[in-house]
Formats: sequence, C-alpha cells, structure tokens
Amino acid sequence: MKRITIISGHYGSGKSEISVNLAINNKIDYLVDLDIINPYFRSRGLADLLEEKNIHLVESTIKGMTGSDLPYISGEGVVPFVNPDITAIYDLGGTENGARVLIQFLDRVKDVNEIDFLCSVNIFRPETADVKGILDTIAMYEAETQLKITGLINNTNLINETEEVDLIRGEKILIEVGKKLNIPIVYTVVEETKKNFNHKFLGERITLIRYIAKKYL
Amino acid sequence: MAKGQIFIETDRCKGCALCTFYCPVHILKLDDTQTNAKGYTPMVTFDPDKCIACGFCAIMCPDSVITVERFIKEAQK
Amino acid sequence: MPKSKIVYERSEGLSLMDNSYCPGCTHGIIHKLVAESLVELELLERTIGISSVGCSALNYDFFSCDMQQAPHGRAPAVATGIKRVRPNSIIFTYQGDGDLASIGIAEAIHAAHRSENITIVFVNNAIYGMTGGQMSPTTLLGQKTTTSPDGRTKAQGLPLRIAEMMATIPGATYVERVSVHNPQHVAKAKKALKKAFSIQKENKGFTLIEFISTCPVNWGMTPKDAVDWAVDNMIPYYPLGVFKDATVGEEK
Amino acid sequence: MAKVLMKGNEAMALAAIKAGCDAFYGYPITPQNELPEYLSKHMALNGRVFVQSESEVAAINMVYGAAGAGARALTSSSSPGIALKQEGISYMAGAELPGVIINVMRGGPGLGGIQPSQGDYKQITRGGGNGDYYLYSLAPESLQEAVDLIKESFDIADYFRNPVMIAVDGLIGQMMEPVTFDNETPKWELEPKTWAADGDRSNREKNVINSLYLDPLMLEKHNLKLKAKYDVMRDKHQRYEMINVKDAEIVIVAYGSMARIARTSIEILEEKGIKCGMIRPITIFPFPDKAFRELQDSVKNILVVEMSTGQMLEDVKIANECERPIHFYGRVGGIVPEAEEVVSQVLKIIGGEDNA
Repeated sequence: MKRITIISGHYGSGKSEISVNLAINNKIDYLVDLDIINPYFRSRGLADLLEEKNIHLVESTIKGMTGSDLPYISGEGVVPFVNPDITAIYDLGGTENGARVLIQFLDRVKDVNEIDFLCSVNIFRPETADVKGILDTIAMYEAETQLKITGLINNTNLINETEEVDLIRGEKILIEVGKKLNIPIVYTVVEETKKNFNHKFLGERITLIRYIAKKYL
Repeated sequence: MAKGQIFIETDRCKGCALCTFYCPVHILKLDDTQTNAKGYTPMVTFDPDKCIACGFCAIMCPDSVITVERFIKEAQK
Repeated sequence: MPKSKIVYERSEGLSLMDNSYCPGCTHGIIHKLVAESLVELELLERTIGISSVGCSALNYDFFSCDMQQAPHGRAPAVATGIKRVRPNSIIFTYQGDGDLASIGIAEAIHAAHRSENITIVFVNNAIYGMTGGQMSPTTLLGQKTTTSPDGRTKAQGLPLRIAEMMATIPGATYVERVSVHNPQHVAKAKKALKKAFSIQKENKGFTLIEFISTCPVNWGMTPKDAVDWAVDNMIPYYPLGVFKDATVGEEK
Repeated sequence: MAKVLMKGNEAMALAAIKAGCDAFYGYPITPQNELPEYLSKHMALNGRVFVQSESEVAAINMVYGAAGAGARALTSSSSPGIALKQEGISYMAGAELPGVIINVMRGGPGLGGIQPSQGDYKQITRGGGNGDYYLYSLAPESLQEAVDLIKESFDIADYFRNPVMIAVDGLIGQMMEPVTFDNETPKWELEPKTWAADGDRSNREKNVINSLYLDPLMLEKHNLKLKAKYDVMRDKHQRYEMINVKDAEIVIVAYGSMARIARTSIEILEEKGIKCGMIRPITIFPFPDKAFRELQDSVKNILVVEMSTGQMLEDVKIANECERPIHFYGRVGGIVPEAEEVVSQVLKIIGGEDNA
C-alpha cells in the first residue's frame, strides 16, 4: 500500500465504506473526507470510532457538521501531501464534481509515486455496468483531476443479494479494463457476511464491515 | 356623399365615448335619449353622410362593437 | 347602390362574450390587437393564452383560443411549462404591472433569461386596478393611490421601467414599449405584437411588448381624460420605442 | 433489465422516465439533488423535457402549465421547497390537473436540517395549500416500492385528475439498494385528455384550464365534485400492509423508513417471545383506517412510531375510534430511531410503564 491512497468512484461504488475499512485495517494516520456530494452516509459520521482507532479525521472546517450540506473543505486536507511521515486515505465524493475537489491540493504533491489513485467499480451501478461505461468514468475522473488512475477496486455488489458469481463477473470486466489501461485490480471487496466466497479474487481482499450504512439495510 | 358606413352593435356599447374623440369628421356622439341592454347610453352617428370609413372609431373601440364598411366606386373596378 | 367591402370588424380571435372591463378601459383595445395579430398571422388555432391575476384574470373567456389561468405573477412559468411540452404552439401571457412587475418579476426575468419562445403582453397602467387602486411598482412619482395617499415618494420606490430592464437580459430577443392612445399608435402597437408573434413562430426566443394603458376608474377620470393623462404623464417617464431587437441584421 | 444498485433519488428519477413522464421542472435542494441531476442527463436522452427553474414556485407552476397542456409532468423537492410549491399544487387540484410531486423530506421547521424526517406528514396529507383539497399520497418504505409506485403514480394522477405526492424521507432518497424496473405495475383505465388546453384547436372548441369560480354556487358545486373524488380515494383506494398482526398483542403503526426499522424491532421482539405486529400505511392520504378494523381482539395496545413529534398520531387516533390505548415514540431533528429504541418502548408499554 502506498503512503497515500485516493479513492474515487461513482456514488454507490462503496468509496466511504472502503476508505474506513482500509484506514482501520491498515492503521492509517489520516482519513480525509472530501465528499461534498453525499449529504448522508459519509465517513465524517464516524468521528468517534475513528478517534478511538487513532485515525485523524479531516472533514469540514466546522467540526461535527455531519448534518450539513455546506461544502466547506478543510485546509488540513493538504497535510498528508506535504508531510512525508503521514499515511492517508482520501475519500472523494461521487461524480465529477466530487473528484474536482481534489485539484486544490495537487500543486502541493511532492512525489506522485507515493500516491495510489484508485477507482472503485460496482458493475451493478448502471453507469459502470460494462467496459465502456467504466472507461468513460475513469476518463472523466482523470480529466477532472489530471491524475492517472493507478488501480481498480472490484466492489461488485447488490448489498445483501450479492452472489459469488457476480464478483467473478465483475472481475472479468475489470480485467478487460485493466488490460486497456495497463492497471491492476488492487482490491476486491467481499462483505463480511459473504465470507464463504472462496474464489481467489485478484488483488488484496477487503473483508468489508459496514460501518456507515449498516443499521438501515 | 358618404364613403362608407359604420354598423354599431348598440347593445354591446358601454358608452365610453372614446370613439367620438377620434372621429375626424365629428359625426359620433352618445345618445342620451336611450339606454341599451346593458344600461349604458350608446354611441350613435348623427350625420352618416359624412362618414369617410377611416375606421378610427372602430380601432379605438375597446369593446369591438363597430363594423366599418367602405363603398367601392364603380370607376375603381 | 355602390359595391362595398368590410374594412373593420370584430376579430374572430375574440370570443362572443363581452369583455368585463370598465367603459373606456384600454385593456379592450389591447385584447383586440392580440386577437387580430394571431388571426392575421394564422396562428390562432395553435395558440394558448395565459391569463394572469388582475383585471384581466377573466380573459380566458374573452379570447377564442385555448387558455390557462395562472397564479398571480406566475404566467411566464406556466407558459414555460406549456411551451416546453408543446413547442409548436404559440404562447402568450397577458399580465398587468402588479402581476408582472411586482409579484411575478422573477418569473418574467427568468423566462427572458432562458429565452423561452413565448410572448409577454405587459399592460402597464401604473396601478393595481382589480384590488382597488393600490400602488404598483410602475406607479408614477407623486401619483396618488390607495396605498400612497399623499402621492408616491422616492421612499416607496422609483417607478420601474420594465421594458428597459428586460432589454438588458441577454436572453431577450425583442422588447418594445407601445401605446394605444390614438389610432396611429394602435397601428404601431399591432405591428409590434405581430413582430413578436412572428419571432416566436420562428423560434427566435423571448419577446415582450409593454403597453401603456389606462385605468379611468381608479385614476378617477373620464376615459378620454385618462388617455390624455397617460400621454402627458406616463409616456414622458416610460418612453415608447424598441429597446431590444436581436433579430436586426440577422437576415444578412 | 436485471437488478441494479441505485441511489434512491436516481431510482425514483428513472422510474418516472419509465412511467412516461414527459417533463421535469425543479429546483435544487438537499437531500433530493441526485433526482434532478439524473434527469438533467437522462430526460434529454429520452427526448423529454428538463428545466431547472428559478425557484420552487416557478417549478410547480411549470408543472401546472405542462399538465394543463396534457403532458405528464413531474417535480421534486424537499420539505421547505414543497412548502413553496403549495401555491401551484393548490391550483392544480383546483383546476383538476394531474401531476406527480416527489417530496424527499428533511427536518424542519424553517430551514431545519438536511437529515431525514417525517415532519411533513400534515403538509402532505392535509392538502398543503389554500382551499379544500387533498393529494393522493404514497409513502414507500424501500427503493423497489418507490420505483413501483412512481411507475403507477402517473396513471393514478391521470385517473383522478389530481396531483399525486410521493412522500419519502431523506433516507430513501440517499440510500443504495438493488432495484429492478421490470416489475409489472397496475395499469389504470384512462380517458383521453380531451380537456387539455394543448393548443390544437383544429377539431374542437377551445379548452380553458382554470380554478376560478366567482359564483359561490358554482364554486360550491366544484368543491363538492372534488370531495366526491376524495371520497372515492378514501373508500376504494386505501393502501396498507398488515405485518405479523395475527395474534399480536401490540401493533406498531409506521410508514416509510420508519416502517423498515420497525420490521427489525418486530424481529427482535419475536426473539424475546413478544408478538408485535405492524400496520404500514402505504397511502397516507387516504389514511388506511380500514386496517384498524381488521385488528383482532388480541391487540391490546397500539404504538405509533414516527420521525416527527406525532404528525400521524391524530390520524391513528381517529382510525382507532377509541378502541385501544395509543402510545407514541418519535425522534426528530434528523435522528432516525434505532430498532432497539422501538423495542424498549414496546417493552415499556407491555410492562405497564407507558400510559397512553
């Protein structure tokens, strides 16, 4: 895992849950919530949990504004880019607007090689249901951020209705995407409730615990 | 000799008298001796032979009660 | 008997019902012009008019085309809703100064802003006629109304010049102010309306014709005095003319 | 089309397209923004109309116009925006125009907050604007139900010539769930819209869309005609779901997201050996009072659970006709009650600690 991981993807591609799981599992220093798109289900709602885990949450300039749609981005978001001792995960909002937020910090990046810019893909999202849709989405993120996507996350799921064959089908599509762009599948996400999926998926497996949306599902 | 004539739907006239001020040959007036179906004193022509069929009265009538007919001279045919 | 021809008659764009306006109110003249323009341009059968709130609220009965009655000030929004789903229809709103210049100013500006293919017939008589003669945004300085009993002062706002203002909106295609105070100006006003409807027919965008109109009853004058008062007092403040014509030079 | 994973607001938008919605007019407000955003892209692709208006007031009046011209029109908003739309909604009801309004509720009053709420219950079920009218109001509990009801809602609106309100809270708008758009939904028998002022007068007399009746006798006649329509809705078109009510000792009344959470409460109570049922209103106007007549004698208490301070409570009291004690539990401010909170409230009632 590189020092900085930026996670992009359409809303519903699981960015926030993946960010929180990765941060907790890998004892990351900073979780930067740059999601100005979703008013609900954001990692900033987990301030207490993250503090307990010693993860510094960077969110709005107004602390504790879980219920806010004011898009105040904290300047603290730049810290991981300038301090080489800090590990961080950046959680972007869905859509091109969400990706655009990142641009303000990019001129402070010292070494691009320290950054993984991942795109999380769920083939059950209509926009990313096939190779073309995914390529278009990635092209859009790259155009907005002027950063190259360095890897893919296979987050194929229908929440509780996910079957192992779905993830395998998602993987096949992502392999094709990876070939075209010459990038790997870095992670495959399997919900903890689906531990029995034995298939050896490409990339590291994230056994996902739903921290954010669990109680409503 | 009249160049035309006007027809007035007397019962629709509201007696506002606007037409009377714009008639260039001054042949229109309100008729104080009668009231129409609406209760207004309607407009009448008192000297129809002078009508030049200019249409000004009809153009200025807010209630579209005036129809204007222009005579066509045989020579112009 | 000499032969003859009809040179002026009641427009078929008007319904058979008598209009309900007070004697001498120039609303009636403006209605005729709208009706005649639509008939002469052969647009009547595909026209939908939007009645607003004010003295003209009932004019859905006076025109012979399809009509929809709108809430106070919202006629341009209603017109937008219709035009977008019925792009081949011809849409006009008929709004007074209370309706358009006050409560409905946002809807009017944004219809122009989006360059909606609609025509606004804006009737400015400087007063709220229907509700009993209150001050409107276009009431003149010094003019007495039931809510400016000592005459309008600057503190109540300087009268709004709607045509000039609408002409500044980039999306507006054609904006003209006209008057109906004599037969010559009635003819000019009709020409302006026909131009506006023609622009709409060709899908060239938003058009607004402002009419200087009268209110003999609330102004407390005879119909003819009201017309003269409008000429002497309104036209100097609300000058007549074309304020915007985005179609100029287009043909070349 | 198999199942896809969609966000509530997107799913509702696509359902409207599938329902043959001709035009959308709307204005941004959280938490429903994904709905117009989705339609801004997809309406045009389907040859339909999308307009972002200058205000909610303008948006609903555009819907009023389009509906008057015979089109299937939609608008969406959230609570404060719905309040602004009441003018046009009242005109639509008065002029007997169909149309669909989606309300993704957030907390209030005033600017309130952006988190989920059911605080608009009265705004939705009492007409909302001026005058004597009601909206047929549907309150789905899941994205699938929202999709199916929206697909049907345009038919319902056309059938009654009355606006239909889709009442969901922010949670339904924002959550992700698998949905399919292939479910068969009821098709209503609809008359051609010969009344529409659509600007095609070639084969008919002129049409007028209007809600103005200056003659009191005419207006009374019109009001009674509208009432007859609402009576038909009350008599024949109540919708509700009875969950686990057989032999239940207590019954929860909850709708929308709240019902979804109460389902979990019922499961937890079942494990504790307590038989708890639920009446889930699907229409909140007409309120499903018939459901209360189906309850058995085993039901000793009723618990109303809402994300409000008791907006639906009165309707339950009226429907209950003083048959049973009624208790209430609610959270407000955008806080969604947890299933366990509802469970402990039920335990209190059964233990005699909560007097209705």
